[in-house]
Formats: sequence, structure tokens, C-alpha cells
Amino acid sequence: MSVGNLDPTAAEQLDMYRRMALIKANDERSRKVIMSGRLVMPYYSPRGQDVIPSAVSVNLTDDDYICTIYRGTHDMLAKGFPLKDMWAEVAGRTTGTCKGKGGPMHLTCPEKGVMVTTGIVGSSMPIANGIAWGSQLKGDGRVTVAYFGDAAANIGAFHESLNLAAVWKLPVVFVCQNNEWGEHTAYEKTSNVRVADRAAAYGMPGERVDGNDPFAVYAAARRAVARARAGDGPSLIEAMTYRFHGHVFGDQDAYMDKARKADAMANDPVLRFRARLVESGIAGEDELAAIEAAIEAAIDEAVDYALASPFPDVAELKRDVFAEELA
Amino acid sequence: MSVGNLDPTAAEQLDMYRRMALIKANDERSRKVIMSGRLVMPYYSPRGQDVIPSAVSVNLTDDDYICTIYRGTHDMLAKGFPLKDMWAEVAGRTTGTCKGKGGPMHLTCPEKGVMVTTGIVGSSMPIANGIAWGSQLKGDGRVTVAYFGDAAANIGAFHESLNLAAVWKLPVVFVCQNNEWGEHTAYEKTSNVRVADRAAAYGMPGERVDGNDPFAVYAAARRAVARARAGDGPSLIEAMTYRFHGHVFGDQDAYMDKARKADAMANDPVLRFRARLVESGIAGEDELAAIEAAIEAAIDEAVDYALASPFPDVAELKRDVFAEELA
Amino acid sequence: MAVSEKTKPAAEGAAARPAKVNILQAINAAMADAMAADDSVLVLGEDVADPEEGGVCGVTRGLSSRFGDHRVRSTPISEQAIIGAAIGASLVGFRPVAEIMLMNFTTVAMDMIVNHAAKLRFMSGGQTHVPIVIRTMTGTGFASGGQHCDYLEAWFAHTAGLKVVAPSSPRDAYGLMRSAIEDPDPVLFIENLPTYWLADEAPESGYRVPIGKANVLAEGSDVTIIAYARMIQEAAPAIARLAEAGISAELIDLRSIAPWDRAAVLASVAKTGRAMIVHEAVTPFGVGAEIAATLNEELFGRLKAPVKRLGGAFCPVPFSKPLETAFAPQTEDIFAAACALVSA
Amino acid sequence: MAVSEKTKPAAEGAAARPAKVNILQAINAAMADAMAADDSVLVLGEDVADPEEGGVCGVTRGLSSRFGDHRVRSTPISEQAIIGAAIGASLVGFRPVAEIMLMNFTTVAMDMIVNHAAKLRFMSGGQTHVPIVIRTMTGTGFASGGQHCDYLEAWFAHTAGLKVVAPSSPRDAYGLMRSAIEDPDPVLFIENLPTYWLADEAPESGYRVPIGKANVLAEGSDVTIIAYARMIQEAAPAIARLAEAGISAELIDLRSIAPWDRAAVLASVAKTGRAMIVHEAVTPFGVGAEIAATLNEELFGRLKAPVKRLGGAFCPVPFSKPLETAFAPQTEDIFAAACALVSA
Ligand SMILES: Cc1ncc(C[n+]2csc(CCOP(=O)(O)OP(=O)(O)O)c2C)c(N)n1
Ligand SMILES: Cc1ncc(C[n+]2csc(CCOP(=O)(O)OP(=O)(O)O)c2C)c(N)n1
Ligand SMILES: [Mg+2]
Ligand SMILES: [Mg+2]
Repeated sequence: MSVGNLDPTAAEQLDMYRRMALIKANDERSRKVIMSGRLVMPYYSPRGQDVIPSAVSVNLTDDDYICTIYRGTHDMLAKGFPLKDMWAEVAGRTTGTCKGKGGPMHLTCPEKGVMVTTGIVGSSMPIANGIAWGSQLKGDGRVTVAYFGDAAANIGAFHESLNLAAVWKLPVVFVCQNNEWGEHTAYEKTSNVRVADRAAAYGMPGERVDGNDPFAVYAAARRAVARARAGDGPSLIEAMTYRFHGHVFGDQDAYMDKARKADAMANDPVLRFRARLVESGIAGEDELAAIEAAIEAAIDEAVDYALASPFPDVAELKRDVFAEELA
Repeated sequence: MSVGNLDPTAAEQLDMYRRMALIKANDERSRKVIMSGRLVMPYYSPRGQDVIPSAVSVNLTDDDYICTIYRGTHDMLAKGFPLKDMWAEVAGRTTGTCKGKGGPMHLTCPEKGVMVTTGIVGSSMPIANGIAWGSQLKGDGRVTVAYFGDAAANIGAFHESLNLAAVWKLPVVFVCQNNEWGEHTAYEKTSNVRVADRAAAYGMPGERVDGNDPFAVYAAARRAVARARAGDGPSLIEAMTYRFHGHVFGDQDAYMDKARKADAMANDPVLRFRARLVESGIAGEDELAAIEAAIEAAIDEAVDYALASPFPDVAELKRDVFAEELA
Repeated sequence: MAVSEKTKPAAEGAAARPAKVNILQAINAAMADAMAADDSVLVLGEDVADPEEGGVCGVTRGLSSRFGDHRVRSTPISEQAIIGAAIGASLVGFRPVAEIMLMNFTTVAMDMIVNHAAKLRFMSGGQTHVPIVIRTMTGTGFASGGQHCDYLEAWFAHTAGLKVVAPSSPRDAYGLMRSAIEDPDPVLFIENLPTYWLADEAPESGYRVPIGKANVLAEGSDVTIIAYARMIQEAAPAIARLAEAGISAELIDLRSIAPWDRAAVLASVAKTGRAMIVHEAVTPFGVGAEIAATLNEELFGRLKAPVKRLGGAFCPVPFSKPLETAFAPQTEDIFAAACALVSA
Repeated sequence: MAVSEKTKPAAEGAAARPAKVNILQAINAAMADAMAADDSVLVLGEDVADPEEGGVCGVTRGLSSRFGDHRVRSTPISEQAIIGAAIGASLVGFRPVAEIMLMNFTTVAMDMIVNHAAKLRFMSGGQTHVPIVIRTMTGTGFASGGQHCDYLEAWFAHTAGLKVVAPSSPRDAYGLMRSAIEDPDPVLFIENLPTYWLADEAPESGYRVPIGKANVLAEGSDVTIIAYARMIQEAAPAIARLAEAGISAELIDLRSIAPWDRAAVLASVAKTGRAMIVHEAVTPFGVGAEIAATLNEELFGRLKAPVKRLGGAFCPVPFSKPLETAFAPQTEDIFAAACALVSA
């Protein structure tokens, strides 16, 4: 099946930038707010991986689904997760998308297709299959993206999920964000093989791309999404990137090679893409500045909204355990 | 590393035949005894797969280890599991190798290296890794063989185990006995890929062989065992065979293609190898007949011994739960 | 699974239902009727479709032929993927009935069941929910040994967000399955293997048993015996023998373990003043502990004897027949324990 | 794991031990001393070696540098493979200490733990046994939400063949770890995350706490409070407040959950006539149920009030701070419940 031109249009490029600029700004703000002590939460920074979901999501609509992980605010924001609902949730407020009960590791927003956020390594994949099975049964043409990390490619759920998706030809795109680290352990210490090369073990296409190159990710995602929509089955994309920060906020990341990290941060994929947009004349400096200013304003509003919102009542402990409130 | 001649010597060929003749005779007797009602147990016939462990085991010593599954009497007998202990165990007698507490799905005989028999699909592999890790630590040069079925190649434990074995370069040989069936489900319905081809996903050698050809299995096992002993790491062997009977005794196997099954049984690998031994002059008809007669006599003795042995006392419910007997 | 030979073609049951059916057929009929009534009901698991004989015991036989192999899917041996697929489909409007062949195999899918199915409603603040049924069978009696017979219901009852049921008759099996499929939350449906072929009065189509309601099988005044699943078959004869011995025993079939019917159990024990809980699971930290603790809290000072717990021996399930038989509570044990309670 | 910043270099503790150590350092010292004393002791798990910082909290820090990375191995994220490797090595003479980072992650390794580690000795008729320790941490207090804080000890206590311990002080953590490593059977060693940095009297090298022995932390005559793990920190202040209120409470640190110290608990409650069990796990079907049921069986008619169970709220662990705080029993709850018991 032909997926047509694999280069993003100018509009799509700007769209991608909008998403990654939001991810970058939101991450910087999150760390600032946590550092200031105004918020206490386990925070898994997605910085460095900003490009991947941005380039994937321009190939998706609000009707498409994603399942992501604790390190997933970038995936969610790229998919359109409302800022205010997100901030209120991570602040544990009743106005949060999960009424403050889920928190950062379980952010959920069905209207935008953010169906599951899991704190268990590998568990985004088996559930993504089920959502995609639903689409296959309904014939609604929707696609489900399962995001996961490089280290998750070593856990049983990855194997069972890719095999079932391939055998059932499910409309899923498995997107592995290879940031070279699983907590404090380097990927190469835990596997002899590239994640993308494991696709062959299931008879599905597997592609390794530069996750910091919006064009490369866009093309791979476009192919995979088209394949899924056409009913031709799942694909595996391994997007190579690098984790700018420690595993979790507070992690001193002494185990990460300083030079490698400095180099990655010096080549910030968001700033590189920004410069490229200006060079290629797709956007003017002030246009981008305006976008960034609007993002900052939106985040200001979201943070204020979140911190001004009330905390849930303890009665919430009895609600949402089952459909019926507990006595 | 060179493993020298990959053809079994005449002595090894006769040795292989002895093992498979025992497996065949023991299976036929087991089904007869169960049919007669003298024994009640879940019985998973290994007939059709007789050649595989026979050809693998001539490359092993009593010091080497195996972990096998509910369908494993062939693997055990090929490894030297004493007949009397086995029959007493499946008869649930106190003289059984596990005092009758384990039964057919958990036959164990450390002296012969039969360390674990599991009833859980896939679970022979993670434990085999640990035994092999022990050998690696001790430097005792022992090899551990993990036997499992084709359908087990779709479960998470397979993935985690092959990956860890490859990364840790463990002296394990993963032997998949592909009998085309997982209970009532055909392998091709549950995977798009050959089991052997999954070895590439872990960076270990994978080989698919005709599991009914003693020479092919011997050569593959010899290579894999030598590699493991040399400290070069694990291998995956997919031995193609066919299940002569239903999944479990009593299963009417209506789901199995009659012609395919008849054909497999008509080409009984044990009888084919027997004929070959005679043709090639490695063994005379009467020599083989003598071997078979001795096997029948040994089985007679084992069955009588088992059925004449006492059942365990209910006090055994309090023993072997922990080292210390329960109050 | 050494029982296939016992299998009888079930299913079409939904169409023309005989006066008597066995539990296996009742479960089959409940799934068939639910699938006929609601297109969103799906079935998945190992061997569940008809080319694979509708399950090793035939519980799902006929469903894929009748409703199509898109709604009734045999799976690879991948329990995490099975439950994950059920959860995901339920998030987008389906009502999957997933089979985990034997209860011991839930151990390879606990993350999906406990961290996800049970918690997604709460963690999402009610934005999503997981209306799935997880069918699983277990039980001693077929010499399957240590890894095929465990009763692990206490684990799931200890998990907020899960419901757990364990029927003992064809009517209850049908009625609870219909209720479980319609329930907005995940329900673990525990089937007892040895009693699959127990035939009894056939449920009328559409019959429901509400989850959380116990059933008083025999009224009595001296002692209350609380049991479920196969233990009902062991307890019933004990009741008769107790009657002969002049002891009037009340038998309560719990049917639902989570939530369990506190009202019914408390009312009965308030009346009899003596209680015994019988289950096949090992006694320590079992379901009996929760019921005994509750009875003592609620009826403090009103009990005539300490609550008795009768469970499986505290060991893995043994293979050898005399050991396997001794492992689980039997009629004589129940009879003797009841006598002891009454004469205490 | 939002706590790395709290980590202090531990380990070398074994060499020169300070007067006070925290629980994290005590566990580290116990493993170090055991590895020094016995070459067969191994450590494996995610991030456990020093290149990976000796664990996300540093509990295994220093061990790989001191004993070699062949004996202390960081693993892929493959919990089934981790426990399988530990089981296998134990079958051939090693004593592995395997880490499952958080207790909720045991859900992906339950087959290895329950069907294999716990059962191999019995199923092999005693031919093999599995002397492994499974270390895992958990506990509310760090806003980790629904999948990182569960206390699942009741599941494992309900499994024949497993031992379960949960220390609350540096001394007990050291002494129980030494005993667990030497135990011939599998031991689940539960560590509480929020109290890792609780510093107290340092155990002397070689100190042992026998598995199955409780510890009476405070003597009293009016009511017995039975708790373990972090709940001890909540109960201790309650004892003081109760004293001010003129109530003499006895505090028992269970330390071992399976087997638990029936003798010590029964002796105390026989004396006080009133008992309360406090744990962080949800109340229904929890450890408290087993203890309450046993107390009522053994002390029938001798209790002055119904046994009280104080556990976590029956829901997944919530994220929002006020909800998370309300989820687990607190000092005020224990104080109030004890007052109610005594005035009942
Ligand atoms: C089953 C399971 N095991 C261990 C953990 C602890 N843990 C949380 S994140 C993580 C590393 C995962 O690395 P990767 O999959 O590469 O994703 P990343 O964090 O790099 O985005 C680990 C081990 C977990 N959450 N779940
Ligand atoms: C985890 C798990 N799931 C399901 C089962 C039930 N079961 C027993 S054998 C079997 C088929 C296994 O097929 P295969 O791995 O090919 O081995 P074979 O029986 O053909 O030798 C299944 C599904 C099980 N024992 N364990
Ligand atoms: Mg990573
Ligand atoms: Mg097979």
C-alpha cells in the first residue's frame, strides 16, 4: 500500500514544532515547580525524547489511541492532553483529569485517546492490543500507539504483545523510545540486539530511526500508521534518543557519562528543529517566539489553575473502586 | 571453536537407539497400564518425539542438567532417569523418586541431572538459566538443557530467559520440541515465525532441524553443547517433530488432521532408525531384539515394583513443605 | 487436563435447553445467551474456538461457530496478552470473557489482573472501567498435582477493584455468569473442574444470580456451615448425617466471595450461634479467616463456640491419591467438626 | 522511585560500623557480612551492581565492588528471569538474594515465586529445595500512586512453602536478613521504602533474629497492638498517648508474618484480653483476618472486646496527598481504636 509523500508539509512541520515546544516548556516548568517545592510527585522527565511523540502524533487524530508509561507527559501532550487537567492531576487536585487519584503515573484522558498510563514496565503493550482489537472488530479505522522504553523490550509482556498483534494483524504501532537507559542500567548491558531487529521474531516490520530527527520519525510513523489503518497489521519503531536527565527527578545520574550527556543536550533536538524551521523559511523567528510565548502563558494558567484547585475529599477513597460507591 | 566430527559413532548410534527404544516401549506400556485402569494420572505421551532427547542426551553426562515439562518422560529416560523410581512416582507410591508427592508432572532426579519438571508452560527456561549460572560461577563445565514445546515459544518466560542467557553467556541449550501442537491449537495459528528464527532476537545461534532424524539432532546438539561447555553461551534448537497422540491421555484428538497423523505414525522415527542401524550393519536384528527384550523386562520389573509399593502416609502432607516438618 | 474424554458437546444448549444440564453446559449456555443478547460480548483464551474444540473441556464449544471467530478467538499461550487484550477491548466498549485455563496460570497474568484490570477505574478517576470476566478452573480430584489445582480466591478477594464468584450448581453457574458479563467491573469467575459434569435442574434462559448474594441451601438451627464451589458437594451429605445425629445444620453456599454476603451469613450465625467455613484453599490467610474475623467482630459474645475453619492442608497439592484425597476437606471432616462445634 | 536524593552511601558499613545506622544500611551490611562469610551467597536484580549505583536507593551499594560482579549482577528488566535464575542457582548450592524492586512487580513473577520457589521442595519429595531470599520494597508515603505501594504479604503468607518477614528497625532488618539468607527455604523479605532512612542502634555483626519470633516493644496490660513494618512507627506514638490517657498498651512487632509468632501474640492477648492488628495492606482478607480468627479460636470467651483490625482503605493506593495520607492507618486512628476497645 502506498502512503504517498513521506515528508511532512510545512504546516505539519509547524504542528510538530508546536507539540515539541510545548513538551520542552512543560518539562522545564515541571522541574522548576518541583524544585521550588510547590509540587511533590515522582517526575520522570521526557526531555530529549520530545521529538518522537510530536512526529508520531501529527499522523494521528483525536480518535486514535495511545497507551503510555510513567515517562509519558510528552506522549500525552503531543496527543493533545489538556494542560490544565494534567497539571491539576499531578498536583493531586479534584479538578485533575483523574480527580487527583491517579497522579503523574496514571494520567488518563479518553477524549484525547490517552487510554492508559502505566507504571509497570511493559504493560502499555498488552492493553494497547486490546484497544486495537476493539477497533478491528468495529472497523473504525482507528490506530493505537503503544509507547514504551528500551528496557521494556526485555520483559515478557513485550514478547507476548508483539506476537499476538502480529498473529491477529492488529492496528497497533509499537513505538520504543530508546533513550539508552533503563533506570540506572545501560541498554547495551541488557540486550545483545537492537529492539527494532526483534520485530523479525514476530513477522512484523521493524525500523530503527533517529528519534531526534522529526523527518525520520514522521516518515516511519506515517508508514506504520498507514499500514495499521489499512488493516495490514502492526509495526515496531525503535526511535533512538537520549534521556537528558536522571531516571526520576532527584536522581543524581552519576552513572551517566557526562560527555555523552552534555553532547546530547548541546544538540537539543527541539532547538535544532526550530533553527531548521527558520532557515527553511517555514516559520519566522517572531512567529515561533509567539508560539512559545503562548505556550508559556498556557502553562502559567494551568499551573495557577492547578495550585488553586481544591484537594479531593477523603470520601473519594470509596468512589471509583467499583461502579457502585463503597459503603 | 571446532567440535570435530558431527556424525555419531557406531557406539553412539546404538546408544541413541537404546534410549529411544526405551522411550517408545515405556510410552506404549504407560498407555496400556492407564487404559487398564491400574494407574490414574494425567499422561502426556511423548511418542513421536522419541528421537530428540535421545540424540541430545548422548552429548551429555550424568553431571549435566535438564529442566523439562509435563510432557517429559522421554527427556528424563534419555537422561537416565531410573525406571523403577519413575514408575513408583507416577503410581503415587512412597518409593517414587518424589515419594509420590510430585507425580508425573513433577518427576525429579538430581542424581541424573533431572532438576525440575514443570507443569507451567515456559517455566523450564528461567530455572535452567539459574542452574547454568551456577555452573558458570563454579566453572564446572556442566551444561543445562531446557526442554520446552513450540507453543511455549509464545510466552513471556521464553523471551526473558533467552535474553538473559544470551546477555550472561550462560551454558544453556534451549531445545524446542516442535510437535506442531499446543494442546488443541496448531502452532501456525499462534505465530508467524519459526521458533529457531527467534534466536536472532537475542543474538544467539538458532537452528531448525528434523527432530525425527537422529543424525541431524545429534549434530545440532553436539554443536550447541560444545559451545556451552566452551563458555561461548547459549543456543536455541528447534527440533521439528509430530505428536502421535492427543495432548493428554483421553484427548480424542479430533482436531488433528487424520492423514497427517497417520503419515507421521507410518514414518515412526524409532523404527526408521532401527532399520537404518540394521542396514548400515551397526547392529544385528537379534542384537536389537535383545535390547528391546531387556527393556521390556526392565519395564515389567518397574511396573510390578511400583504397583507393589505402599502409598505414602498422610503425615507426608506435613513434610517437605519446609525443611522442618510442620506441627 | 486429563479429562477431555469426559467432554460432552454443550453450547447449542442456548437454543433448545434440556430439563437437566451440567455446570459446564450451564456456563456455555450463559455465554451463548449473553453473546446472542449483546454483540459487545467477546470470548478469548487458549483453545476456546471450535477448530480447537471449544476448550479442553468444551466449555466454550459451539460459540465460535455460532458467533464467528472474530468474537470468539483462540489465543497463543500468552496469558498476559490474553488479559491485556480483554482489558483493552473493554476500555472501548466490549465485554470480553477471557479464559485463563487453570487458576494456577493466573500467576503469569497477575500484573494485568491486579495492577490494571482492578485499578484502572480508580486510577483514572472513573474515566475508564474494565467490564471483563476472567474465567478460570481449578480444584483437586484429578491427580493433577502441585501446579494445577490451587484455589487462590483469597488473593483476588484481597484486591480492591475485583469481584470473585465461585458457583456450585448449574443454575448458579448460569445466573452468575450472566451477572458477571453484565457487571461494570472485572469479575473473576472460578469454575471447579471435578464438578463440571454435575447435572442438575436447568436454569431458565435469562436467569440471573446477583453478585454478592449467598444462597441458603439447607435451614438449620444448631450450626451454620458456610462453603462454596465443590465443598458444597462435601457439605451436603454431612448435613444429612448431622440430621441423623440430631444436629440441625444450616448450609450457606457463599457463591460470591468478593463481595460476600455479610448480611446473610451474619443472620444465620446470629441464629445458630455456631459457624464453620469450609474451603479447598489452604486454611492460613484464607477466605475463612476473613469470615471468621468478621463473625467475631459482629457477633462478639453471641457465639456459642469458636468459629471453625476447615480448609486444605497447608502444603502444595500432592499427587498421590491418598494424599490428594486427604488434602481437601471431606464429608467426614465436616461432619466431625460440626459435631465438635455443637458439643463444645 | 522519587527518593534517590535521600540515598546515603551505605555498604562499607560491614567494615567499620557506626553506632547508629539506618535500615537501608543495616540490610546492606547484612548482605555484605553474609557474602563475606559464605561464598555461595549471590545478589541479583535490577540496578543492584555498583556501575548502576547499587540499586535505586543504594541498598546493595558496594557489594559488587567488594565481592565481584559475578556474584552481584544487575539484570535486564525481566522479573521472571530474575527469580528463575535465583531458583536455579539455589538448586545447585547457591544462596541467591534476588531483588524485585517494588512489591507490585512481584505480579510479573508470581509463577516463579508461587508455583516453583514455594513448591519444588514438596513436589520433589525433598530432593531439592530453594534457599533464596526475595527482597522487595513497598509502602505509601512518597506519592507513588496505585501501582508502586501495595502491601501484598497476605498473598505470600497464604502460600505453603514461603516464609515472609517485614522488619521495622535496623537491628531487626540486619538480623532477619542474616537468618533469611541462611534459611533452607525461600523467604520474602519486605522492606518499607519511607522508613529506609530511619536510623537507630546498629546491630552487632553476626546478630540474628530468628524467623517466626515476634518482639514485644512495649509491655502493657489493657490492650495488645500487633503491627509490623512502618505501622510500628505509627503505633509507638499512639502507645505514649494511650499511657497519658491512662491506658496501658502492649506493642508487638510481628516481624515475621509467615510463620507468625502465635505463642507470643496469644500470651499477650491472653493477658490483656484486647487486641488490635494494624497493617498497611487493605483490611479485607488481610493478615489481620488470620490473626483475628486465630485469637478468637484460641481465646474464645476470654476476650474482653472484639479483635479490632486496622488496615489500609479498601481501594488502590491514591496519589493525591490527603488521600494517600488517609489511606493507611495513622497514630490517631490507632489511638482512637485502642480507646474504643478499652471502653467497649
Ligand atoms: C515490571 C517492572 N519492573 C521494574 C520496574 C521499575 N522501573 C521503573 S522504570 C524502569 C526502567 C525502564 O526503562 P525503559 O523501559 O527504558 O523506559 P524509560 O524509563 O527509559 O523511559 C524500571 C526498571 C517497573 N516499573 N516495572
Ligand atoms: C502458563 C500456562 N498456560 C497454559 C497451560 C495449559 N497447557 C498445558 S500444556 C499446553 C500446551 C503447550 O504446548 P507446547 O508448549 O507446544 O508443548 P507440548 O504440550 O506440545 O509438548 C497448555 C496450553 C499451562 N500449563 N501453563
Ligand atoms: Mg530507557
Ligand atoms: Mg507442542
